[in-house]
Amino acid sequence: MQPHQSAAFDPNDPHGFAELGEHHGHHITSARTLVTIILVLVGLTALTVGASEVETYLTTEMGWLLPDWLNAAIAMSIAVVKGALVLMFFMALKYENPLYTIIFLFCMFAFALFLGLTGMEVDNRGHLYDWKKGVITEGGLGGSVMYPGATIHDDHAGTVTFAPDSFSGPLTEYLKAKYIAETGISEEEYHRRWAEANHVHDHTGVLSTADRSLARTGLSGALDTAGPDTDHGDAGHAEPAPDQPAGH
Amino acid sequence: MTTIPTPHDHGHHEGSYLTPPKGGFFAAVIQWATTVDHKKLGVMYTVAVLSLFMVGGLAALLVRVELWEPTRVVLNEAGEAVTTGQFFQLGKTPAENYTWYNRFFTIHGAIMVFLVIVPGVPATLGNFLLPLMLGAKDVAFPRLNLLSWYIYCTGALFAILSLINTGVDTGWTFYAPYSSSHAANTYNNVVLMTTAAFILGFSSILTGLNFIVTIHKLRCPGMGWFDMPLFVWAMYATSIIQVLATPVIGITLLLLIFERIFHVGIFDPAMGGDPVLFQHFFWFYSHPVVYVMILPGMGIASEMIAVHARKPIFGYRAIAFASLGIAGVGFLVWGHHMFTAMGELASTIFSALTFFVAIPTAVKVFNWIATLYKGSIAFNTPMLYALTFLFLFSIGGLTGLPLATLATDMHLHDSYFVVAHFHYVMMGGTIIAFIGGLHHWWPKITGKMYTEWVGMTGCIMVFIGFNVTFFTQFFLGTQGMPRRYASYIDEFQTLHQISTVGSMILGAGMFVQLGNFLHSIVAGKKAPPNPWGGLSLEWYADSPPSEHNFHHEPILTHGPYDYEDVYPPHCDPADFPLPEPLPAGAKHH
Amino acid sequence: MTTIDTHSKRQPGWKRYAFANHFRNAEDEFDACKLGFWLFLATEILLFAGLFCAYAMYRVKFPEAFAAGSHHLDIRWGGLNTLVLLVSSFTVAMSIRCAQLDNQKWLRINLVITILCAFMFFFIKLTFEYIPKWSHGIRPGVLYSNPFAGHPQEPVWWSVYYGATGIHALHVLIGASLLLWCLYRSLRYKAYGPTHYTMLENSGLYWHLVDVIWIFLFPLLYLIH
Amino acid sequence: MNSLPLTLAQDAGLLEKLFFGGAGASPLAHYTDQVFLWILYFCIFWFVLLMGLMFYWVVKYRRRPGVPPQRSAHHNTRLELVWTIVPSVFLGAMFYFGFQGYITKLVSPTNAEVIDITGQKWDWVATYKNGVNPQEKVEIGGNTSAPVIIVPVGRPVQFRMTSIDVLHSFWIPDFRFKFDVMPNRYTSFWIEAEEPGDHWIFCAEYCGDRHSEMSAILRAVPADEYDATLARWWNETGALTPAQRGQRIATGMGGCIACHSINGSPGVGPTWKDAWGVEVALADGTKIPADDEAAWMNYVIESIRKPSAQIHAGFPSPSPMPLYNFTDEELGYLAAYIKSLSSKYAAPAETPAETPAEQN
Repeated sequence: MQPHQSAAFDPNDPHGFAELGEHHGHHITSARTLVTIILVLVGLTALTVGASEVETYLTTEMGWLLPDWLNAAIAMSIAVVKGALVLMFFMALKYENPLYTIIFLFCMFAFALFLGLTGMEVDNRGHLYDWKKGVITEGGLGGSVMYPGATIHDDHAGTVTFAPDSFSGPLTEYLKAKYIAETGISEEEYHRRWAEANHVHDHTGVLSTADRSLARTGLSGALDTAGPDTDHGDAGHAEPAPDQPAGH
Repeated sequence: MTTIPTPHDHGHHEGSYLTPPKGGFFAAVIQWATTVDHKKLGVMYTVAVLSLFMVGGLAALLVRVELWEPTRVVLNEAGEAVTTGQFFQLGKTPAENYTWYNRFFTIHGAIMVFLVIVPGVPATLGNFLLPLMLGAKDVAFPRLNLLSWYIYCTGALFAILSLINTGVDTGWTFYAPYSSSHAANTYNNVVLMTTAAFILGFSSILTGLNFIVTIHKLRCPGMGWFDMPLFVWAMYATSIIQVLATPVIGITLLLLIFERIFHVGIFDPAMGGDPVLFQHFFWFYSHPVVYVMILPGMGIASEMIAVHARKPIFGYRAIAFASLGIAGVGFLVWGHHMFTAMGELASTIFSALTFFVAIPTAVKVFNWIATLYKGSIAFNTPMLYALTFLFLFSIGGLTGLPLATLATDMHLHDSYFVVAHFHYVMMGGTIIAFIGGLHHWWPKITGKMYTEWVGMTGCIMVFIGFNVTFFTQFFLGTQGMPRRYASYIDEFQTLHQISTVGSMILGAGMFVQLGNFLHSIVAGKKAPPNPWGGLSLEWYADSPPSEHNFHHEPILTHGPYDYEDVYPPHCDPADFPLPEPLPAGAKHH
Repeated sequence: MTTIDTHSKRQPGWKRYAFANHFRNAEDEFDACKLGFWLFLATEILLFAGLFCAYAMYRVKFPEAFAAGSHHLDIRWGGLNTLVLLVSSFTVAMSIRCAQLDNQKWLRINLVITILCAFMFFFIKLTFEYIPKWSHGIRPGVLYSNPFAGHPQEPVWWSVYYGATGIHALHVLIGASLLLWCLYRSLRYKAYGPTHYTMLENSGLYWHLVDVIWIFLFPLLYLIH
Repeated sequence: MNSLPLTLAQDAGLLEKLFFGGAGASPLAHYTDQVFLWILYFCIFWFVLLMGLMFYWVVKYRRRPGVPPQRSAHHNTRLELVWTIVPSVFLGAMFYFGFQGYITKLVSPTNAEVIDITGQKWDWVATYKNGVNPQEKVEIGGNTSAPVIIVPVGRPVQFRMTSIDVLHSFWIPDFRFKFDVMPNRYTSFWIEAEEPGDHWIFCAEYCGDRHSEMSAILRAVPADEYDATLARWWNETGALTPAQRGQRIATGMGGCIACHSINGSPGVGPTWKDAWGVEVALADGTKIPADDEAAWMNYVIESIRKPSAQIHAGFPSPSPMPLYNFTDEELGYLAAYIKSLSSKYAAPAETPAETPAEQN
């Protein structure tokens, strides 16, 4: 450590910010810029909604097979542009001390690491074992296991029960069975109401591109055996049944 | 150092920050409870952290004593179930004993991590010293600092409530789905304890944020980035981690609370969630936070070694950048807590990344030891603690290597080897440095000297007790003793008993130190402003410092470690002679 | 940040404002506050990072469930709320500009519009999204009780949805409260003007961040099938 | 897959004995020991070097009154580069050897014998290829009914593991390997025993109250004995009384006796000893009358199917008992077993001809 050069002391910059590139100052953004930005933002919002609608139209009405990622890629690209505009102009990162931009980028870097490394792990489990794709004999609750803790609160005062009995199979199966039992409707009537509730049009029989996607190896290979039947696009006119787990 | 008058200069008239206000006890309580003075807050944090350290330490001792004998249930001749292992059991029946054991190690872990080690150094010594070392009057946001203290108190309150309400038995890591649906009899307490950790996170964030701004904006005139003491660099790196990592634990614990109450299915496999995702969330914070724990300890060690060896620290920039490097790489390696749970690709990548964090750490140790070379090394309690730190932290760091190595970690993971390793780092590193730092700055904080021989005795007891306790556990771990076991097979009993004896010595050493501190407050000699001959700015202030730290705003004229060229302030130059000046034109380096 | 009365009370607040005595000057204090606030914004972003991460993981895991859940959301309300937040972001930027130019009247008008937008957002969210869904049994986790689930894992989607939008809505309320406080101080003390508008600027930054997060939540929740 | 880059030492050296208590039980365990010891030598070298320098300098340059410190360099770029780069090379080697050992233990040979392991609170349930469960129980530590899982010597064995409740971790210290056992997911690793012998199995991931009792014995037996034993168990379990079948379920895959003792000692759930046919008070105040056969059958079966429906007074509500998908037949066997434990219905009352249907 060298003895400090006291000559370097600048009373106008007592903390030596200049050497770091930090500077003071208040930038007054012009009204014209702000108005332009808000107009662009509104336009981009319309664009992203429009793109999504067009995509839905093409898949459901025209029957086009668009790649799964396209919809997400368009929506997220537009969102990134919008977010950048707000950050740069409304939040004035463009005009301010670059330190704030550095903080923001650091934060994005941490976010990217978090998402990236976690996703990398979650997406690459069990690629080593062929047997995981086979039939599982015992254990492996999967998402389809009933949850004994449906009675979710217990203390000395008493029990608050949100779903009355223990149920078997996934929660949604239980709810469906309960609904049919309570209303006494037929299976067909249930499916009709189901399609209505899920905004599924009779003449398409598809929900969206995601439904036609292959069954994914998700967080757990074990789930694959209980995965939904993803093939009902082929059923043509048929009413789509609610997805049934193959197991149990 | 020279000084310049400032618009708010208070001159020579004010008393020390410890001077009680007029109006008696009540006024003093009000003054301390509403203070925005970083020094008072630092002292209050110190009291709180040390008290909670005692609670956590007592829980640890209970855990160790319970492990003196393995718990057994056998049928006696009458066919009744009886418990063996009567030496000391936490509960009457075996089932109760297990339950209480699990609660006690959870109490120990949760208190030590969330309430003691994480806020430990930054909130106590950091709060007290950072503005002093920077030559500032206070931290950048004093009222935020006070808020942060009250948030800490609220968090501590929640944690204590959960303990009074029979405690939590999930372990401090709150792994789902055990914590979210299976934790026995502790329904409300898991929520209370996670809420406590959630709240404490905000205290941590606000302190870190405050320190970053203080370091950026409140360095005294003449102080460039590389004129800051290394403790400040360590605090800077720590604060970056606190700000960037803590929010993630916030959302994790929030989701865990939702999971616990509503079973939302994000971490609970019964609803389709993924328990390993919880571990990712958890360790994304909790691994970087390991560096929140150790970096300040490293900073303290740098200060103590330089002052007591009277040497410019070797490789100042290397240590400063190593602090930032550790903070950065610390974000890349959380997966090494999950080698036994992750996919193969991820384990491999995380293992490789983990080795990178060893490099800056090793560089620091080399630099500290090189600093001793040709020094003038004082032999007193802080220096003894610094050497203890180097010894224990080296063991802690080196035993991290087999844990980063995949093949060996698959054996050692979740065993006593891990327990021993992180105690060597967390306790042998952070806590030892913290206690050493308390001795080092005790004269500055309280204006009183502690008793030197008692301090040395305590340090030696702690050193011996610590090694007996935890070195044994390396052998336990490699031989197959899993952690968090209330009972064990008979083969491990001898080692467990040695470890328990060690923990008693360790505990006794801690009480010796505590007694020494208390004694010094009551009957200690008055401390001079600069008992060790330190050069950083806090030694220019009075002991204890005046209310606004310095009587005039300081201007820095020398680096913090120019021991070869500058006589320390407030000292007799004859006591701290300088080496021959360099011949004209000779270069320093 | 301590306000010190060094001048006559008859002057507007922003002219009376000095600076806390541990800073060298008001400019330094302004920079410090803003730097601190940006650090705070970074923590906010990382708080939401957890939710975005959960969203990403479970979209990969249960794409059909997410598509089915997304179907229940109405793009019209989501889009309207996006516009509401964008406009409010614009007005708060304008109000800061007015503070810089000492245009007290338009400062307040812009603030009022912003706050109205905040409550409109919240109103729309509550009336047209949360309440109808909740009453139809479309709830997070084990509370889910709608018999017409599109996928066995649809409750997980609703957990993510309620988690993300709920915490965002909480931020909307916090932001609106901050702006209300600014409005109060502006009306009462004329607290903001060319040399001092730290509080307003930081509240504005907070509000923009709430907007940016919604800009990402909107396509993630409503648009991606 | 099984080729290893290091030569294997067969005998345990001093350090290996000190740390591991003996040599590992398989070639891969020897490999792990070697990697560990090499890292240990590396650590000892650096530790002795650093601490030696530290103590030497602390003594040599101790402070003497009036003697100033000597000037020395404040940094030395070349030295700093050396002590950064040289250890890094060793760290790279550690990573490589560690990775080798890890991936070799994970990727099992295709001819491996598969044994299913199900972790549950607080028991390991093993199921062999032919569907039988280990039939022998021993006492390990506080666990009086730890299963003995037999494996063949000289044949690779792959464990296919999952859990039905919380996280566990299947650790066989002598084979120097563990892997977490998780609900909703299968994990695996493989071992190959070198010679016959017993080895501990522990749960290494905290899983609740009796975590420390979740142990088992891994018994390596000669391969022909292994095959014979599996066949014998299969034959034995093929001709059993309902009570015996029930016992097999309760002690085997059901794991009931982890919580319900059969000797009257207290447990998580009610003991089964002398339970059947004795009046029981329920938490809601009602009683199950003694000697009412139908009421008892209903009570027991409902308690298994819906553990929280009828809570035995004095036990936690809702019941912490996991849900099992027993068939009606299996439920009958279990009921028969519980009944057989009651001294009121001593052996004569229990005829082999009794079937679950008749009990109902």
